[in-house]
Amino acid sequence: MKRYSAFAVAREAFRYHMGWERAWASPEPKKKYDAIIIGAGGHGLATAYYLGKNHGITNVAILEKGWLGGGNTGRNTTIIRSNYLQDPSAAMYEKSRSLYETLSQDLNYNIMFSPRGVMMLAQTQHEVRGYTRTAHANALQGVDTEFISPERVKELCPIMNIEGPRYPVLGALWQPRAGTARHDAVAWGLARACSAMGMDVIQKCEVTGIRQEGGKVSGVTTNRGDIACDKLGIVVAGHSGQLAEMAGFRLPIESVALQALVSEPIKPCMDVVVMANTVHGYMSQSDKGEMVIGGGADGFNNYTQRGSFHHIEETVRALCETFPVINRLKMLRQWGGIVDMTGDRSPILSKTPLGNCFINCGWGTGGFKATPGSGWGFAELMAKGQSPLCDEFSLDRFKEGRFIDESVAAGVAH
Amino acid sequence: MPDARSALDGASEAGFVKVEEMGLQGMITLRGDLAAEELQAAATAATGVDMPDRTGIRTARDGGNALAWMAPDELLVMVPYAEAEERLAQIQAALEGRHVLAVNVSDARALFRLSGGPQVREVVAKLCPVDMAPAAFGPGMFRRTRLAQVPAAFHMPDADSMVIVCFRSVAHYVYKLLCDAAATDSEVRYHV
Amino acid sequence: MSTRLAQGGRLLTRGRPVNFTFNGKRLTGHAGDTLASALLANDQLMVGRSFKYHRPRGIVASGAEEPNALVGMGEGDRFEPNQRTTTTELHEGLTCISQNHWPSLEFDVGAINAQLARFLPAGFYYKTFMEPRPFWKHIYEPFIRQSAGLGKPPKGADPDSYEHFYAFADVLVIGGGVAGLQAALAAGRAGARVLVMEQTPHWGGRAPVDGGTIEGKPAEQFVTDALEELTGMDNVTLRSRLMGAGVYDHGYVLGYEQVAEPRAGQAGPRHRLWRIRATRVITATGALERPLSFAGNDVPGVMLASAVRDYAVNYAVSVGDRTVVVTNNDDAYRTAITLKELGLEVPAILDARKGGGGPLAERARDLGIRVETGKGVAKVKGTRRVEAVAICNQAGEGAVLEEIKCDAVAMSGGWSPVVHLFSHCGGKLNWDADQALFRPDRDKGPTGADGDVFVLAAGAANGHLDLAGGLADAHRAGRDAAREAGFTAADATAPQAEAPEEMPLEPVWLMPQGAGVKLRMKAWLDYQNDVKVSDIQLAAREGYESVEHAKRYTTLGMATDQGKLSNINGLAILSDALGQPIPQTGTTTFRPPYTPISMAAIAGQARGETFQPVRRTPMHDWHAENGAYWEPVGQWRRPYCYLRDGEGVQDALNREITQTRESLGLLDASTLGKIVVKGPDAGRFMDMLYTNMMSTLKPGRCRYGLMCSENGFLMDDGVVARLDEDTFLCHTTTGGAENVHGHMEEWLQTEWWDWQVYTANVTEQYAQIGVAGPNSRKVLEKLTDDDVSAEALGFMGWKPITVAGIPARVFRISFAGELSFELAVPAGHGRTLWDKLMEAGAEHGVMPYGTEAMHVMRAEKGFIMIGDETDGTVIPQDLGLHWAISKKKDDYIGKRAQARSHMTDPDRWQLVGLETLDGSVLPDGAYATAPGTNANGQRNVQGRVTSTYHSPTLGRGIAMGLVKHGPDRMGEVLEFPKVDGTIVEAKIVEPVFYDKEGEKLNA
Amino acid sequence: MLMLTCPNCGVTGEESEFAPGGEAHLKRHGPGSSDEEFHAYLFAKENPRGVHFERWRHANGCGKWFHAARCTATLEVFGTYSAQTTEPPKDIKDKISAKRPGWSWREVE
Repeated sequence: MKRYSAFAVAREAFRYHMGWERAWASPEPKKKYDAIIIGAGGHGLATAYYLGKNHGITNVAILEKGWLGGGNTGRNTTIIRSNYLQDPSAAMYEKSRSLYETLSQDLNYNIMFSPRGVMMLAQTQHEVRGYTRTAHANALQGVDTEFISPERVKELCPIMNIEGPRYPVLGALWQPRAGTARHDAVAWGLARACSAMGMDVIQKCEVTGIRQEGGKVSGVTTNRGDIACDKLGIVVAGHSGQLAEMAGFRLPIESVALQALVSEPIKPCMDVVVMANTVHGYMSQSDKGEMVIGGGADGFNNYTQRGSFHHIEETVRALCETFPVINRLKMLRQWGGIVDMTGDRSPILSKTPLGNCFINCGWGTGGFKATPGSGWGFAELMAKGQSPLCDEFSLDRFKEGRFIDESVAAGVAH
Repeated sequence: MPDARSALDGASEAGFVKVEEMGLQGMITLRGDLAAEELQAAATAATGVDMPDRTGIRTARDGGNALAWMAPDELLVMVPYAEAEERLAQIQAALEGRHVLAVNVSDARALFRLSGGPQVREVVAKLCPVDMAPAAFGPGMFRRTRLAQVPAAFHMPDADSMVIVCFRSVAHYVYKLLCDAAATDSEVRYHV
Repeated sequence: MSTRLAQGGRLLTRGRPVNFTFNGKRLTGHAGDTLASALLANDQLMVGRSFKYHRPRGIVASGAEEPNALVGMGEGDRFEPNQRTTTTELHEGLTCISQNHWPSLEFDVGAINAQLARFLPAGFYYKTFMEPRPFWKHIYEPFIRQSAGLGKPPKGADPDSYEHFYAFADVLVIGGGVAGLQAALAAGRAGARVLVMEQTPHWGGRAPVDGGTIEGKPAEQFVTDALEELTGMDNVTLRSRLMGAGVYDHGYVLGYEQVAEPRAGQAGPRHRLWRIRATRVITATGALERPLSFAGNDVPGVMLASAVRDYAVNYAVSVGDRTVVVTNNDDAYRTAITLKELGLEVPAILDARKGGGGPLAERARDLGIRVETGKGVAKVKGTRRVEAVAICNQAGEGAVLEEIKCDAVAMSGGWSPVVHLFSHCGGKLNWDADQALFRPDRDKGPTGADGDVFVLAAGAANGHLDLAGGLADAHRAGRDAAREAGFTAADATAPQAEAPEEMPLEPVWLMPQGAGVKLRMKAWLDYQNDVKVSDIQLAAREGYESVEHAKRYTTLGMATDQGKLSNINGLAILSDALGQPIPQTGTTTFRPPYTPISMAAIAGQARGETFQPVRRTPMHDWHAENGAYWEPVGQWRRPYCYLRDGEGVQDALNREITQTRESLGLLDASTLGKIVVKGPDAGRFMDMLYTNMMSTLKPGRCRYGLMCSENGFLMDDGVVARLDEDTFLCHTTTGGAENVHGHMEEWLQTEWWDWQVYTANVTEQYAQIGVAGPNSRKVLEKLTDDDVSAEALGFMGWKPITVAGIPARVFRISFAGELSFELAVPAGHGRTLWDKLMEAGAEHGVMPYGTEAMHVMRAEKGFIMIGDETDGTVIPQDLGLHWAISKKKDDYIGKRAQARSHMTDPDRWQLVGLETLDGSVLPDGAYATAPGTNANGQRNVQGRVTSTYHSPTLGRGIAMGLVKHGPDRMGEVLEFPKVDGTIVEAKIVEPVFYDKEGEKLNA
Repeated sequence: MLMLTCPNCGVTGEESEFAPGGEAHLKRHGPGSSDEEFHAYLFAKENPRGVHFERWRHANGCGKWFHAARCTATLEVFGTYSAQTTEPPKDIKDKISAKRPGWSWREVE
């Protein structure tokens, strides 16, 4: 892999950029791999990356039915934060956030992690109490957050109306090292790094069956032939139910549409990410200048990647009220993705009833921020059969009533 | 007994249609088997109007008495406010021993009248996801739906006016929305 | 130069000058101008700078597809960035400024990027700016952000108003060109309810500019006749300035209407968002012309051939004195002919096709225009405006044959149907290789609720670019739509149209075909985002082979025009680079809206007071007038406390609590949910709903009950009163009324539908007032003749009484732990009763108290609060509420869930009281630490604070919390770190701090 | 934005008048059921990409629950019917079978 650098760009400029090599190879599938990951989204690629980097397993194929990063990786609102309440969540997301800090350097691909700070507004007394609790929990979890005053909120985000008539801002939970990253770049950078380690990223390869022998996985059937493997990781947000069915088990998951939108680009006017859960909306400004806005999820099962417009309305009116200047901005584009919601809205990173088959799913509305952490933990789980980051996120927890419920902190959206 | 007060004390505002809070209306929720003769008899006796069709309303000429179809097992019995308790007692007496529920809900709601012409339809069409074309909705129909962000119901006493029913606690919100929707220079001219 | 012609302009009203300013310059246009046409009439060719290289940008198009000519418009609170000049109607006093430059449009420091363009290819930022790491946040990113973005942010709150409108139609026709009008005629004549939407202020679309005849009459006459007939139909509505913004599932269409422009002094809402439901949608949205990719195709003065024609015919604007036309099809000849006939010079038509054109080419030659076939543009000379074009053989590598002086270039690379609306909701497209365009697949359109296709494309939007074919297609679409919506179409044929025959287009994706890299680096695909042919080729070379990868890597088509001009050209370049046919590469997904729509229009009326409903109790105004400091609870707003002059919140709390404990306080409890449950099976049902045994409750008595979800967690609590043998009245929490009522109905309707139970939510029927304190009985007795003595109305009893002349129910229940009565009266009497109680209680110093005083007082009593002690993860067993969980019942909702292993785990945290050793108030939400850390390095914890207050009654901090094995650890001291790391020590105690024997509330 | 017809009041309204309520035809498992059964009842939903039977409440309307048969991949609504049933009525099943050849109602356990 040729290293990327300003020097390399300058060098290439003189030959009109004709010398750049492919970012990732386009190989034909081999007959057998030590491990196969189904799904070349951020989580699948990160799993492969850490299988190689941390566990020395590089005979790996990542199978993607469409194009890599084409699912929720490329559809989310790119927020990265770890100010979660429950210990297992905080551990996972903080691990992930800390990996993001150096991911550009690790991958030699600028994923533009921007630790600009994330604030979650408290707009009712109930929320103040919820976020104060989170701040206490975070302090013991090693997550750097603080509860800040309305004045400080205004200072950090001058375009916010903190004295709105309906829900004045009473404070915010502030995580200064949270932020955003360029979502596509995360997938591309990981794919390039996996490819460089000799792994096969195989696009347009759809898994149609999971083969098993003696209660253990033996390989997959695809539109490009059968491929054998010792271990299998299923990492296919939005399609987890279908893959689980192929493997012969059912998941505590329902798939729904989640929407987002961006405005036209404007010059920088907002340097932080703001989440307002009482009114259901969150917003940040991308490096391109677009206001990136996250909407709500439909309440019914849906695989169309299209949501209902009334969720867009709800979100936009909330943000117009919170940020009056956006009234005269225009919505440029809206889109939807399919998210897997589990029974407690927390993810599943788990062994499955099928031996050597592992599943990573159920990230709901909040998967992007977990990308490297999820890959780190899931790779460990696949390699060793056990991982402290993943242990609490097992499939069994639903049966035992051992939920990881993040909504307790004042109805927090992810 | 001191006088009861309606939610907005009869507030009104005129735009391209007039919006007014109507004051107090006696209302009884009557749940039971709507096909049962006894129930029908009790409801019609209390109001002097016939049973409404599904999603319909029957209104007495004076306007104070009406029966509105709320659900397959629910009627809204409208009577003069001052007589609500007495009529309720009548209904309960008539249906003694039957499995029904009748409660006075006269104070639970607010009513608004829109008047001034067929353009009252357009005020509703700005707020409710309902086809307000004359061919789709007209007098005698009673539509329960969503008005902006709250549940509401409406009917047309005649071709030029509209009555809107909502919960009392959101009367102010609904009134403000109706006044905005009826503001001068905001006619849509789609239905008229 | 670009100038206004003395004559003509079919959309202008001459003699009505309109004054406006551009970058402070005073300019004048005519009524009927767009801002773009007025700028051009004033020779303002350059109107902005591009996104990345800050290249000079001029107007390219005449409609919604314009990528360049975006300006900041208006002033103060009405300032609005990124306004498209080509779709903005000029009005008197309009002010606008160009964008994305500093310090000025003419001299822009950012233009240095253009000099460095070679170093800034697609995706360069993914390869750079990584070292040293902190520089990204502090140096690189701020710099990139500052140079990106387009317009300036708006400044204040928008003073204008916006609204929504719901409309329904059998057939919705989007597009008011001749195809749309013909489709509307066909559907309207069949009797369907038709709505026709046109985004511009004008009907007829391109046809009046492009010429041709319909039924032997000029196209313009057809438009006039069609409008007359349609206007005469009661079942048809025509709306201009209403854009079809998006098509969604089940026939839902979003329309965006420009209603009034308050900046221009017009009254009314500024925008209206139409939410339309249509049985069938016809997209007669026309087609957009494609640019040609040659070096320098972004220089101001290079324009779409159709736009040059539009400006000349519609607005009497000549974009240049000498216009070179470059094309791969016959249509662009119309531009040359039009210009020539207006007396303007057309030095040459460069037709990339070897064989050249048909009758239109003949006509051009007849007019004396030089026509060169097989030729193209090697390069455009000039930076801020066109000075000349260098011509070359299309088949070559760009060797310059000749330079032609000119000040405008009219280009045409063919046309692409506007398939956006057809595609928004899943409609599939086919590649039409003959015409080199994507067109809708009739059989694979978006499907509706019934599974049938509900969008039909018509006319040019369906790939029928010729007048006759387009009209015939629209006629068919109108009839089909009406028939599919249940109407019988009259037997009529499509009008006959005639227009000059056209020779087929030859696809030209790069000009010249063999252009070298230096030319390709100057051949723009996406003008706004500065994506060039070389960028797409680079993406393909680096493996970004999927069209979505290439788009995202280069940002092609992601600018505010969403690739209306660039997508197909980019796709073709990508396909070529990958050596595969275009359909194999596929298209990107089209997303709503068609062109950007204002956020304010989406919000509609929901702003300020009507942003969200505020639920008000009958005493709301009294609270507001008496210093209420509000707390939102659900949609209600309740007084948190009542602030008197100069008082802080804690002062007010202390005062309210002390007064209530010592004498008399009033609480507006109207927001509590009240649900009647009645029927022969009501008792049985209540036993399933509540963990307690409710069926044994006696009429006249009340019982506190707990309600769990089927998943076992505590969801609500409240006092249940038995009204009579088969009627219960259930009180719920403030936020819980609708949920609980829904929960009851859900179980009754979907599980136990054979049980005879009816419910009614009567929350709003009653105003409810808590009268609490040692003097509460005295004040109540002043207002009633009924017996409310301890003997006649004991604790947890209720009875009907008349109070202040008002029929009421009085409940002897208490949350504050004092002697207390809750009075429920019809809401219409609530305020009266409140006033009477205030009056009668004056001698006892009566005061209202708010929610926080209530919370403190209940905590002093050790009563739990839903939402404080519970958070959705807590079961009643955690809270020491075993007494409220019936052991005799086989079942209740949540019982099975509570038997799961984790729910019965003895290590679950349990409710206790907590007292700080120093008397301070424990921090809200603090956790009690345990030794060591867990496997993830997090500090171990063994409990947490759920409620914590200063108790004025006890003069110290009190708290409740959940602690591992808590009830077995009375007297033990726990450590609670504050967020700053300092530690507060607290002792585990019983959770009841006040009146442990309950003497007060039993009084 | 779906359109649904409430079979209880006959009103056809847009999705915002209704509230979704998850998978239909679940058998309640109460005290005495196994952990597996209870888990299946509460959490292990079908979540098919295709034909789905689900519950809706006409919340901003007559307030009644009903069932809908809907395709989650195309959003086609095959029909709505009474909530007081333990399996879809025959006409709905027939309609789905006609439109989705090969489809069959789940095995009764």
